[in-house]
Amino acid sequence: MENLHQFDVIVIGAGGAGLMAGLYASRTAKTAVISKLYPSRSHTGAAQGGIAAALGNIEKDTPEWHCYDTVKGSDYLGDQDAIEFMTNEAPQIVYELEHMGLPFDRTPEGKIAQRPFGGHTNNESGRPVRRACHAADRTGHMILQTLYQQCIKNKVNFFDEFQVVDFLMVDGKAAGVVAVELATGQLHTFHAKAVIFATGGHGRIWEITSNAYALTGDGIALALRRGIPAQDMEFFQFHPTGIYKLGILITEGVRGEGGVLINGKGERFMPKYAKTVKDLASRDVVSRSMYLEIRDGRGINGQNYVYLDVRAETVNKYAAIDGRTNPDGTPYTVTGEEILKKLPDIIDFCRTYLGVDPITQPMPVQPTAHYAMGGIPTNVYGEVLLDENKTVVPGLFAAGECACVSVHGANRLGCNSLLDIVVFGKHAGQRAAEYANGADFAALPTAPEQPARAALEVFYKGDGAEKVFDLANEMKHEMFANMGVFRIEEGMKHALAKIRELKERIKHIKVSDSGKIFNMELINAWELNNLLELAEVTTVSALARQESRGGHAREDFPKRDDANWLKHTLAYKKDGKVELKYKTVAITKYQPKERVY
Amino acid sequence: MATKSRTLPLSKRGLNFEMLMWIFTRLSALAMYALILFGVIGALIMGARNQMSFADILRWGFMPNSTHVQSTNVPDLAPWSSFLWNLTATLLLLVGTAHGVHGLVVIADDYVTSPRGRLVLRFLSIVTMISISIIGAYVLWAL
Amino acid sequence: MGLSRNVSLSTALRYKGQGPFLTFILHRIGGLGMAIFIGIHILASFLSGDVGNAINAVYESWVFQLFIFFCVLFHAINGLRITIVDLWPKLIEHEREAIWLEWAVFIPVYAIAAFAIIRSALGG
Amino acid sequence: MEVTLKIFRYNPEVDQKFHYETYTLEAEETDRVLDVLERIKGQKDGTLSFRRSCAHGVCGSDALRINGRNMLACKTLVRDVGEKITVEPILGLKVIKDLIVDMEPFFDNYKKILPYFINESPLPADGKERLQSAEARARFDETTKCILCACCTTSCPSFWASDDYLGPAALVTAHRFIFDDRDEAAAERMQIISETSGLARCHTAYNCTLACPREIPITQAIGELKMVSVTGKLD
Ligand SMILES: Cc1cc2nc3c(=O)[nH]c(=O)nc-3n(C[C@H](O)[C@H](O)[C@H](O)COP(=O)(O)OP(=O)(O)OC[C@H]3O[C@@H](n4cnc5c(N)ncnc54)[C@H](O)[C@@H]3O)c2cc1C
Ligand code: HEM
Ligand code: SF4
Ligand code: F3S
Ligand code: FES
Repeated sequence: MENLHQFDVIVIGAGGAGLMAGLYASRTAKTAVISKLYPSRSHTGAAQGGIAAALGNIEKDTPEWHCYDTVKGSDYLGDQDAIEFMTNEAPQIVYELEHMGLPFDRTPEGKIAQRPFGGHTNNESGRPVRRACHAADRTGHMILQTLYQQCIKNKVNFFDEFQVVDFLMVDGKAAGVVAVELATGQLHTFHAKAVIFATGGHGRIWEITSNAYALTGDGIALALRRGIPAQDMEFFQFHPTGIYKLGILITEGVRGEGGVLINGKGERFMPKYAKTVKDLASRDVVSRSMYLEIRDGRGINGQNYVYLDVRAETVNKYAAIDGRTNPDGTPYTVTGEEILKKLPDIIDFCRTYLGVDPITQPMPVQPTAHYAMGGIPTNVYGEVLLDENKTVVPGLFAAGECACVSVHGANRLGCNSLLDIVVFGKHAGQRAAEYANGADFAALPTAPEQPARAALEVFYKGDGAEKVFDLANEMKHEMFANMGVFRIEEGMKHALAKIRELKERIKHIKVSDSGKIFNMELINAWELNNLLELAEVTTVSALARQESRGGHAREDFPKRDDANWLKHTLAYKKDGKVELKYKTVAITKYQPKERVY
Repeated sequence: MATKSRTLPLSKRGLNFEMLMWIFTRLSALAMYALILFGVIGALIMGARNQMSFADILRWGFMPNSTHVQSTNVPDLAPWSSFLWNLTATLLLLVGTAHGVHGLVVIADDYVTSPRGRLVLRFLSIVTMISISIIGAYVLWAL
Repeated sequence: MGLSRNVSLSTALRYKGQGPFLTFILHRIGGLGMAIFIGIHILASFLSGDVGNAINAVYESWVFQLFIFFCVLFHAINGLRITIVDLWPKLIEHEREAIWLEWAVFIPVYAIAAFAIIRSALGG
Repeated sequence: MEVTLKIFRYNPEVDQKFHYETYTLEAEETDRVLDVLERIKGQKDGTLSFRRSCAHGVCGSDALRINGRNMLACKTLVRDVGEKITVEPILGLKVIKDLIVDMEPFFDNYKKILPYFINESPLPADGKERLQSAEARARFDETTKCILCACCTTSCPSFWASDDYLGPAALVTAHRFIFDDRDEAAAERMQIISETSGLARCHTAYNCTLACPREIPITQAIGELKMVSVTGKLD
């Protein structure tokens, strides 16, 4: 067979999770990292604010506080054993990144600098704590670059611009993947003992999103088609501050540095909704508050956006009102120049795309689809779990945003994702290599690339009545309108009907590009199919969950319902239908209680 | 915080032929400026203000060689062909030739990329440089 | 498969590189021009005789003088700028201003000299 | 407003030679050129191929020559370039299809300069971070911003002439490590970038700095490296 490759471990995706997994797996096993983008193009590079770890470099902080904040942030849906595991590992893994050369910003003593971030608090005072370790406002960029560089140093094998289009399972075990080499259009079969999915998020389901074009949820969709469930898909995070209309993210770090949200009446509205931490409440809370302000006509000029104001005078005014102080006890004040230095990229985005200069003008913002809390269920070692009994799928691993450990539960805290991808990327890599070293190759099916070829060729057979572009737009629009910050039964039903209609209409697509080389039209059609799959699963999971929790807020069920719904959703795809099962939440130290900020 | 020396020893800073010539190009540029300035000031002292056009002064500045003032109104060529000026002219010639020939090498390097081609080029350029220098010096002193 | 990577001179010159790129091109032309013509000039003075005279005749023509003077002056002024920013890389921040300044010096000096060359050419 | 795009097209499977194709469509002033390209691909001509991902200038996928100058399609608004827009692939790399070029030589050059942190000394005994002063960190801040988009390298006349020139992007990364006082391989890197195809091939053409979407002072960084080569001083 031509184009057959054999590796002990195959990592799909070269974002932070994939690179970390690749780095660790390649230490003891023959490993390849396959990515549809050049590794440095992965969306981890877009992450701005920081990576959370209780280093206590500037003020007192402990992993226990970090753990509690994460549990609370998750609206008690996070598995507490996993969260504790992650927050305990956090300081060491941040030091490890520093040892790899990551250029963190520094405190005057030369230690890693930290800034406050939403939902991260001093558990004694309830005030925001400086826990986010940062490199200006391009922490993700630095993580991605550093890990890629370390992979080059350690001679990790890369298959760049190879898009995985099928996942092979034999007798319930992972056996490899099939990928299209974009530059030639040829199919390659990768035979492996262990497969690690690290394909990132799927924010492209929504219209206004901070996510890249490439974030089409390929990994989760591929797994679903092989009978692997998708967990907690109804929980998707809407980040409160996306640039109006574009969705480009403005980091929470802006509010960490003292920026505040202002409504159409010129009022700072967050204290109404979160008495103690105000603008630094967790994201679901802030997004909902913004939505409520807008709904009640207090958007700017009655429109559907509010202002994020980080002008020095505003910051200083509210810092004085809040009694915010520097670590040495002096009142906190900033100048425009300091803001520019700490948030250069954000300021550049606003100037480029809006013609607005945040140093002198407030920025128009609206909630933007941002982060998938749900994904492929795994344990803390990245092993994929098949069912509610946590049965491990041999040889299959997942890490990063496409996985659901679940450390984020119903709502992720800022800066916990970069932590998640490095901690669990590392463990998935290690465990996969261990597994591969003790396992044999599963036999490949005959003609392993055949199903993938068929799945792609479908797109040449339609009658051409529909276009990828239009279907994608209809999906995004529908999902943003009815599966956004707030949800209600009729709306979700409408969305589900629409998604099902689109799933029919996609059969009419006919790809006009008949070439093999960089046939991106074909690839985009295939990706749309994945997005629709995930949109359906998300909507079905959301319809079933009759409560409001974290990122899933229902107007018809505004309260959290621990009696009935303190459980994870597992969605399966069987014979074209979505089936739901439920799994218990691991609760160790912290009993659910009401969540106030 | 790091206390180790932040200076690279000469053997390790990669100061090879290319970089040596790079800095030579800048220093020779400065040297040429100095020599030209010297020539222009000298010409002014020798009365060029009334006897030569602006362009002629500059031409003299670039190469203080008495043939360059022949066609002007300078009454007496003697002071213009003194030992001092011949020496200045020679220095300019040597520096300028080295600078210019290496400049040609730099341009050629853009198009000749095989290591062997480059080696041949370097060899040719050294030959050219030396021969032009000798011929030029001969012209200055002997003719 | 694939178009060659080769960038032809005409494509390269069409790149919209703005002021600094223009000075780079002119600097190169100037350096090249000088190197070639000064080389020939020295040879001509050495050979004298008929060949030498013929070459010298070309060198005396005012069109040629305008050209070579452009080469010399531009290369010298621009070369000074390059030398300064190369030795103090921090100054590159002021690249734009430096290039303005350079033209501000070059244009009047060249204009005066060109005027002198042309006048002497006309005047005989 | 109505915009007209003249786009470089080349399909290796049919064309012997490249050609240009013109598309006219409605666009807002604040649309990114990338948005317009997406619409052309989505609605007018599905065969048009280009790379893109993040759509806000942080991934480095979509470096293109727009109206004759290198920029990111996603960081360029229609109002910045006017109604007549010419879009071509970046120069000096082989065109594979339409606007997609072969990036391998670019990444190969990057890999030559040891683009990774090297410090073999023992870690701090407490297992914590290596200390670094805020000033030392600031020393190389600008050059950490690089997203490897290749706007710079493919605007550089020295790179156009021959792709063995490491190019500004590789030198930017070299700068990032050489000026990081935690790194211990400055000398090795200096030797690599001072070879024939390194520093000396930069003639301060400055196209790179003007093209860089991250506004990295590239020419200055290269200048600093040249001075390190000459003086040996890293501060
Ligand atoms: C704008 C923005 C800002 C953020 N800021 C922060 C922050 O400050 N702090 C924080 O903690 N988190 C932040 N996040 C979240 C965090 O960045 C992401 O969740 C995280 O980077 C995801 O990493 P990943 O490795 O899972 O996936 P990604 O980095 O998205 O990588 C996915 C990889 O999978 C590959 N891939 C996908 N499909 C295929 C396929 N079919 N075949 C082959 N390869 C494939 C892609 O090429 C890519 O390499 C932010 C997210 C966004 C969008
Ligand atoms: C005051 C006089 C001069 C100054 C200040 C000067 C300055 C410079 C500088 C700084 C460079 C380097 C350009 C680079 O690497 O980017 C250079 C290159 C060059 N110089 Fe000169 N120079 C002078 C005179 C001359 C003369 C007299 C000649 C010819 C004999 C000459 C020929 C060249 C050539 C051919 C190059 C290479 C051009 C290139 O790389 O693009 N220069 N000069
Ligand atoms: S230096 Fe700038 S232009 Fe060059 S690759 Fe990096 S980001 Fe792109
Ligand atoms: S364009 Fe090229 S020549 Fe130098 S200043 Fe930039 S690398
Ligand atoms: S699409 Fe990422 S830089 Fe333009």
